[in-house]
Amino acid sequence: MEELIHSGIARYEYRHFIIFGSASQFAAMATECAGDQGAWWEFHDAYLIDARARSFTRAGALELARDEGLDVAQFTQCIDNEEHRDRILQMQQQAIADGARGTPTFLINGRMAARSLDGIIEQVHDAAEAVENQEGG
Amino acid sequence: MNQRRIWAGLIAFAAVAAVATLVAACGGGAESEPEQTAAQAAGQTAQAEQAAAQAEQVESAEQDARVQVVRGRAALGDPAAPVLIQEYSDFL
Amino acid sequence: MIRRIIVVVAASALILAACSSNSDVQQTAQVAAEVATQGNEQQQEQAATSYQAGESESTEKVADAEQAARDDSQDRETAERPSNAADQADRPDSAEQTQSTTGEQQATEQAVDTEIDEDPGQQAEFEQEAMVGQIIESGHRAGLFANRNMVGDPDAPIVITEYSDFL
Amino acid sequence: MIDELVRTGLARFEYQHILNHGPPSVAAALATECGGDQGRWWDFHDHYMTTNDFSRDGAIALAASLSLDAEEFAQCLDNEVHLDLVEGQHRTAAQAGINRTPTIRINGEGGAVSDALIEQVLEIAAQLESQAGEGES
Repeated sequence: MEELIHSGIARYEYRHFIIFGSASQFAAMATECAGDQGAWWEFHDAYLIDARARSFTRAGALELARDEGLDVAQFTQCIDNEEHRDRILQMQQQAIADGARGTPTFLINGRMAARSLDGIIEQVHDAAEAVENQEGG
Repeated sequence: MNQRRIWAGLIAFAAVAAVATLVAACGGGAESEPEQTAAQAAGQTAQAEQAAAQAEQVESAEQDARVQVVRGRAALGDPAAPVLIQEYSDFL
Repeated sequence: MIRRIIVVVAASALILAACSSNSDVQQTAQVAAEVATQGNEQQQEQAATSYQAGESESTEKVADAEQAARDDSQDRETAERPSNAADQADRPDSAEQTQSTTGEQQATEQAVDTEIDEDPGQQAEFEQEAMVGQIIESGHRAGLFANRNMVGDPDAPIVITEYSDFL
Repeated sequence: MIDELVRTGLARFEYQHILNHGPPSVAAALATECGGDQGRWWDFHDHYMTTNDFSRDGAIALAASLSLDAEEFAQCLDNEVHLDLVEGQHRTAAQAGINRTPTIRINGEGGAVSDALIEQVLEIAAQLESQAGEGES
């Protein structure tokens, strides 16, 4: 997957699909609030790669924001006012409309993809060819 | 297996591999003229190594820059890339 | 997903323990529900912030103002869906009976609950963190897939099918 | 135990509807399937495992609290869109001699719920692990 992105064939988008309840709903909102200050990926990695339960709490998220040098006041306001709640809800409904029923679900150019990494890579190459043929034709 | 951990590993591996291949390629070039005197040859390899080091810095800076550009908000990769991969997921 | 699976296990265990004929099952479910609702008042805090999939109004808030708002929404919620709040309060006890490992963790959590009482928000945050920690530790995130009436990897070699009636 | 088997990927867990109590059983099953259309199957399942409110209003209230598309949900309920599905599952179970609930089957075998059944799961799991072991070494 990494190769596809670095070679310029594919671009990648992460979209929230909350099925585990308020803990991950909160983490998604915190990540979007961090994204407002350009630290989306730092929060994404903190939740997915460092994976500390603490960051799923409000206090933990504020610490994370401080560590990333963000404007904590703005960050706190963004979380408490749930500024991104509707956007995340929209992604949720779009996910269901696109047929996602569990996580992770991958879509390649809008079409549901296989759940295995190879299946995804194969489908990306097919999609790339399809795009070329259209442009070429 | 957890795709995200594999992915993080892949990113690191790709960066290291790119730099390593680059250094090997530049290093090889200098030995192609055997008949010069040892001093000249030694001088040239020193220059070549220096050039390689600079090139390496420039390349890795570009590489980093490319990776930086690559990480938009919730997005990775060249926005003009023909294929879009979307992952619907949950942090838990 | 962990919550759902624990419920499935807890619910089937509840039924296993009581099940000779169907009617007993119904009584036990009702008894459990009543006990839970009586217990609900003291655990007001836990039910309000416990693990409610998609319940956005019960997201974590510490300030007292939100605290009061949440208590009102909690009362409304209890009025509207008493069983649901009971369902939350009921789960930790039944989980204790059936699953020794999570049971122990829940037992220690219960013990800790009684000590930190002064700030309910902070204590609820502690519980949330403990519960999330359990999910992360359980390697739960290794691509568990939930699709309509199926939980788990579709390519898993064993299929466990539960034929059941909601009544 | 089932929990562990599912999480380690050895087993997947499926639920099949049995409609032993007429209209309320059907109502709950239909509501769950309609919730499933919008990605919330398990939320309805959890709810119905510990409630005795099988009314249409109860289902509508739950759908609302999960911010589902109310109109789509109500139509799905009233048109009994999934009636064939739930009745089909009940019939298939009856044909296989299953009428007491809950009955748990492992890979299609086993009668009523019993410890022997749980043993059976562990045996199958052990066999598979040893086979997997031979495959790798």
